[in-house]
Amino acid sequence: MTDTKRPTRAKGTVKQSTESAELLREFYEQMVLIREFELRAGEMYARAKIGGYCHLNLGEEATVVGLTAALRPTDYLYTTYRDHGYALARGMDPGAVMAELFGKETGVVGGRGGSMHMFDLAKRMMGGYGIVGGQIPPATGAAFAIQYRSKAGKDSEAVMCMLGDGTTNIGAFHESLNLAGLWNLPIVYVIMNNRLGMGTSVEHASAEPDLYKRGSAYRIEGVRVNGDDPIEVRDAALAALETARVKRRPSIVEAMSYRLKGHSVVDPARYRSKEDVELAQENDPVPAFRAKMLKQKVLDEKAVDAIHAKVDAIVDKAVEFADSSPDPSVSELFERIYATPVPNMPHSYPGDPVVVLS
Amino acid sequence: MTDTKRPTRAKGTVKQSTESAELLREFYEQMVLIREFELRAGEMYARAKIGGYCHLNLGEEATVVGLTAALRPTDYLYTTYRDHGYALARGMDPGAVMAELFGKETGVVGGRGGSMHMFDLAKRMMGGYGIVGGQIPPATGAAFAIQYRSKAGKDSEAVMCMLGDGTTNIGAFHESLNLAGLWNLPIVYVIMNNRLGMGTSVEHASAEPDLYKRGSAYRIEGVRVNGDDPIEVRDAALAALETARVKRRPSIVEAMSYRLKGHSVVDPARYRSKEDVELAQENDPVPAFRAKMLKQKVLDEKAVDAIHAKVDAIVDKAVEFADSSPDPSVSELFERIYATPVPNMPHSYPGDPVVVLS
Amino acid sequence: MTEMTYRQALNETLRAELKRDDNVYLIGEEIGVFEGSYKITAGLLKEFGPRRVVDTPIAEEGFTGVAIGSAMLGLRPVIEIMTINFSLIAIDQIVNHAAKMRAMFGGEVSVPIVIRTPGGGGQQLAATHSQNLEVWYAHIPGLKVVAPSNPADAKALLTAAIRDDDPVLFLENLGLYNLKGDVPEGEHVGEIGRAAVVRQGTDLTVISYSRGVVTSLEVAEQFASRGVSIEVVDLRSLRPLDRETFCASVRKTSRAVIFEDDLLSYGIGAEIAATLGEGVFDWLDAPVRRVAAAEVPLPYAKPLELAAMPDADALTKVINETLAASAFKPGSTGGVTNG
Amino acid sequence: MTEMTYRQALNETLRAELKRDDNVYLIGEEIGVFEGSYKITAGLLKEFGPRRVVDTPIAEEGFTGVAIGSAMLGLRPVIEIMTINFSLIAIDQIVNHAAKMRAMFGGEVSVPIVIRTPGGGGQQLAATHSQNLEVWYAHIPGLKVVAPSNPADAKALLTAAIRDDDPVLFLENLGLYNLKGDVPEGEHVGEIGRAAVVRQGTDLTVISYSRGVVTSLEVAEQFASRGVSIEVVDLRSLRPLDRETFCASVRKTSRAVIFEDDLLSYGIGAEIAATLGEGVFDWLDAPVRRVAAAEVPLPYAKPLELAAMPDADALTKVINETLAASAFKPGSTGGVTNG
Ligand SMILES: Cc1ncc(C[n+]2csc(CCOP(=O)(O)OP(=O)(O)O)c2C)c(N)n1
Ligand SMILES: Cc1ncc(C[n+]2csc(CCOP(=O)(O)OP(=O)(O)O)c2C)c(N)n1
Ligand SMILES: [Mg+2]
Ligand SMILES: [Mg+2]
Repeated sequence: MTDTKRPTRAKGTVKQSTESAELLREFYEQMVLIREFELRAGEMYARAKIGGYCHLNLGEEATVVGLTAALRPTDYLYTTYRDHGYALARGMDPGAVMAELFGKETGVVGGRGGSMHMFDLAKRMMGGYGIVGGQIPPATGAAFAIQYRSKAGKDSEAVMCMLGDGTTNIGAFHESLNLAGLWNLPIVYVIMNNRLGMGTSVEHASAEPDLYKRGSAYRIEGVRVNGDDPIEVRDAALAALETARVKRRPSIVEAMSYRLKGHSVVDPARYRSKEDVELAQENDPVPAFRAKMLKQKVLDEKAVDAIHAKVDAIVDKAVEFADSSPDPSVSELFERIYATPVPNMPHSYPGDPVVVLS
Repeated sequence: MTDTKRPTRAKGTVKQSTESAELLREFYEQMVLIREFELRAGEMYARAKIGGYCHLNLGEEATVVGLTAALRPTDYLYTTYRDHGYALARGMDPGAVMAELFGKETGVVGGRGGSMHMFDLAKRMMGGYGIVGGQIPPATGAAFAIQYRSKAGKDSEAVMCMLGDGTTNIGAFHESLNLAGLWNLPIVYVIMNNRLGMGTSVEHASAEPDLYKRGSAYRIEGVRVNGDDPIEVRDAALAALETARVKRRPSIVEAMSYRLKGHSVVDPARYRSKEDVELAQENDPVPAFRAKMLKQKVLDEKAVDAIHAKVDAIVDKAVEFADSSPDPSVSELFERIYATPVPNMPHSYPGDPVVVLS
Repeated sequence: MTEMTYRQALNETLRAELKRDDNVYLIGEEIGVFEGSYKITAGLLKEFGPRRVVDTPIAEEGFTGVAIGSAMLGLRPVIEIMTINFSLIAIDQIVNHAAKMRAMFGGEVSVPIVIRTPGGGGQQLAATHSQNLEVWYAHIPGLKVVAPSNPADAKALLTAAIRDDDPVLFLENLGLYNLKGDVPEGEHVGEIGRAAVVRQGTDLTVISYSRGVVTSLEVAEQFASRGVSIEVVDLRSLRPLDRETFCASVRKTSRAVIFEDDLLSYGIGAEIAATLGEGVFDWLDAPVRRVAAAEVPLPYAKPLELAAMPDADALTKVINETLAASAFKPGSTGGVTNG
Repeated sequence: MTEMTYRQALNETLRAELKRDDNVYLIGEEIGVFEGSYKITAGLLKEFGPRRVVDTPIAEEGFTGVAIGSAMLGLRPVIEIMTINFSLIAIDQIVNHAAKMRAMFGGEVSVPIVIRTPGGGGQQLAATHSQNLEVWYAHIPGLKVVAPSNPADAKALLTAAIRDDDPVLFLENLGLYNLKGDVPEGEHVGEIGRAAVVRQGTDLTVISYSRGVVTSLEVAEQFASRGVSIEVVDLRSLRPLDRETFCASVRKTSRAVIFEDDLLSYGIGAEIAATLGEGVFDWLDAPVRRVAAAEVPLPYAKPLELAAMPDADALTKVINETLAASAFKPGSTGGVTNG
């Protein structure tokens, strides 16, 4: 059975800062938005409005919100197939995100990508990627482009690249970190350690299970943070981004979290122990953060209700928008594939003749 | 210009042992054999007796001899395209090795592989491999097979996997080391650090240029040894193999050496500084070992001459054998490809009809 | 005979081979604790333990190479690559190593591995998770590539693949796992390298493999009710390719349509059509047509995905066009008209 | 016009494009200090410095992916993969990423990269270093694949590739680098996606690409002296494939032979032959034959290597057989005889 009892953080890596009530409320609202959006996505999947694979950020909301709060609009974010939360937190329209899940023309990428491939160039959300580790070299390349074009400094752009715990074992991770270390690239590799890659625990996948240490073979520093605390996550990300901007050095942030549900919506996760599931639930960051805010009087019950009502309305609207949006047109099957048209590009539907006699 | 001035070893990793004169003479003879064989191979290439790529072990003789001395006949050796020396030191017939270079039927693999692909199952010389890093996963798999079949202990088989300094940057290295660390496999990864991958220095290729530390991301220990000293190399290899056999733990041995000539026989290596070339020559392990042996009176001039004469005769005979051996028969083009024959295997030469009407 | 699904046939074959030979072991991502992404290996970890059913980290290149190395020492790994899309990460080990070792080492070693992997689109998994790249592997000497279309062949060919001393790519398809069929009990070893005529007919030959055979048989059935007799050839083995069998069929019917799941240009069907153009030139009454996927990275949205994938309608249309091109009338039989 | 080698044409084109656009940079193993394994990039590090000419560690997947990511931000990397054999390590980045990003991200981003890589056997480099795997890439929507056969086209198509906003695989060949030819001076931008009739003829069409075109032209010349008029089509672009041009040629000559460096089954020629079988069915006087490599991992020994590779003799033989199959007599012209 999966062992998930390791401590959530290395001692004394990041210290807590004091935040404005407004920001804390904002964080809570974003966390709730992701939570409710994901729950609704799960429902919509069950109702066959959504197809394919559908991986949710349930349990990871605090990390998502903390990380994106540390990013500037000029920074670039690369992420995995588990990307809805990042799209929302990066400011993409919930309706367009839901419409993408529904495969509609109004989706963020016109229904071409679906759940795994949220993308928005203007928001510098550089995509969700479905091949494990596939995003790491291109993210490193974005940092290369920043380096190529601009000088280091407080105002520099930087890149954040998400990856899962299981992803640290693939070759692309190694090659990319070596290049980033060698070339001093402005990038932060964030390992979202939700303790599981599908059904495989970190201890069964990584010969070095303290994943923030996996940069050691490249002289890349790492920190481990409590992924259930958005402030701690944000602060670690800010520091790492600062290093990227000013020192042009890559670094690793490992955020400890729990995957609340199965790997994707269709996975009942029977391989998880009862204990493990309970542990995940106990650490659920959304109620925990709410409780903390109530205790600190940043929020009262009324404010909480208001936030939930607001979020519910947003999600309702998103579903409505998605549902009433048109399908992409089959006549556009061959569009949006190439940027530079050239002669003889394929345009045959199945069963068309290969050559039309002229 | 290439920087090669880093210290050759981490302090106090391996201590020197006292050896019998017989063994030392044996080492010297093997080093000379490799040296002379490689020089002759270079000549034969210039005379177009050998084709394709031809990578020599010149400058690496001490490491080759030290490593193979540590191996038992029951151990498995995987190496790179720079493999002639390993084939010889592993006890393969010099004539058959030279015949392989000549592409003859009497070559170790019937002229099918050439310089990069020496192989002998009986001698457990598991091949030279031409794709950088390509040998590392299969070598790790050989260790997996040992683990699968047998218990740890002093008598256990083990695997030695050679790789170059430049090869530590490829994904296959990472994936393999992680698996070996995770599964406790009996394997020694030997990094032959000759300071260069083609024209690229270690400092320009590896974010962690102390290559023996590159196992740190997998909790794999490493040592660095002076690759110009066959005894030091052998002792480190013995220790690492012992760990593999008894503890079933992988480890890294980094042997510091110099590539005396170009990357392959056709490379004039104009990119190397005069200083660097001098340094390599100063550290040439063959004369250095000879001088040491003369000083220690293990050898006298007469014994040295005798060894050289013996080796010359061996190499002459190898060339003669290779030269007078028959070419492989074109009628056997489709042989030795599949182990289990099945219907409809291809057997068409270029220009043959695809289907013969029956 | 027992009726079972393609999935069950695979599962039982793996179980039988694990029992038969201790050198056989399974290796791949999520095949043990998770019981397989598509549950092909369900129950096997429990039955055989972690020595024989090896869960791996996400490291396709690494674990495929490990399996290859272990096979050089005589083990017989059955590798699961979760889908063919992820085989790209392992392809250097498969094509530059497993496929070439025996030849480049002069026949001194063999690499008895099986790579089980499903391909195919149609599950709305979008561009990177919906590919049919079997043609890449079919192109490579040193490999064998089989693609069974039904549970009985799945058993027969998987058994043969595991007992074969060469690297075999065993192509599955997400759309076939729930397909039911009769499967012979006990020993049932197929022959790699042979196609099968899975339906006899006289007027036109449809040539297909893997999932495409299912659709081809359905369409053939529909044509039968209209008095058109369609023969269906199931390639089963993509390397070696059994040219004799499908050429013989087309010499009889004089008309051929290829139905394939993969992309049109440079796909499996290209080789079939090229072979027919050379081997059956004088027998053909109409051009050999291919029904294949539209050449696009497969989109997620269902209507686009459907439009891009070959289906029964497209096959029906092309069969009709081919019959029309040779002025076919139901009841007449094909024959030599050219050359 | 200036006479220069294929290598010089590439070198000068890279220099010109580096000068023209600061977003263009070169990246790959040994392209700087070492001046390129095959010296294509000689002098460029000196001239443009390490920002524009980037030497990489041995990490094909990593640096190809880095180039892809940089292209998403508007840079225009020209990647050198030392030989096509090593592209297998990078293929996930090329095929699952570069080729698919634009489509799967709904057209929101483009990936303007060029991958220069030589393929081909004949240098006794043995099985893992002698492959022609261009057909794999030609199969993939989202990529463009060009394969120039002469110095002028090398310049024209490399310029076009660098200025194209899509990922382009630019296939070179070790056997072409020293080939000389006239190259237009100044701006000379080719069009990706167009084949060329490089020699006019009336009796038979030879279709080829890359190095194969050189041999095809030589053989055509020899046939001319025997009164046989051979047309040679240089595909130049493998994706998109210019079917019109070679179909038009064969409609004129009624006979076709394909000459290709790669392996026969599922090779480039299969698609050409399949297309002809469908598109030119009624015009063909004889079966379309392919002259391709023997399906073996290429052996090191020279006699075996020679036996496995297609050459002028094999092409000559097959042309003769094709002429004989259609009862050709020198002086007669091809025409419609079938259908
Ligand atoms: C190369 C590759 N191999 C396998 C898969 C199948 N797969 C998808 S997600 C996943 C687990 C990833 O785990 P982790 O990195 O921890 O991320 P998480 O899902 O927990 O967010 C696997 C094995 C894939 N998409 N790509
Ligand atoms: C995957 C791959 N990329 C590139 C090459 C070309 N290549 C052959 S040897 C070599 C340098 C290897 O350097 P190193 O690992 O230090 O070994 P050395 O040659 O010094 O023994 C390169 C780049 C290759 N064979 N395979
Ligand atoms: Mg995880
Ligand atoms: Mg080296």
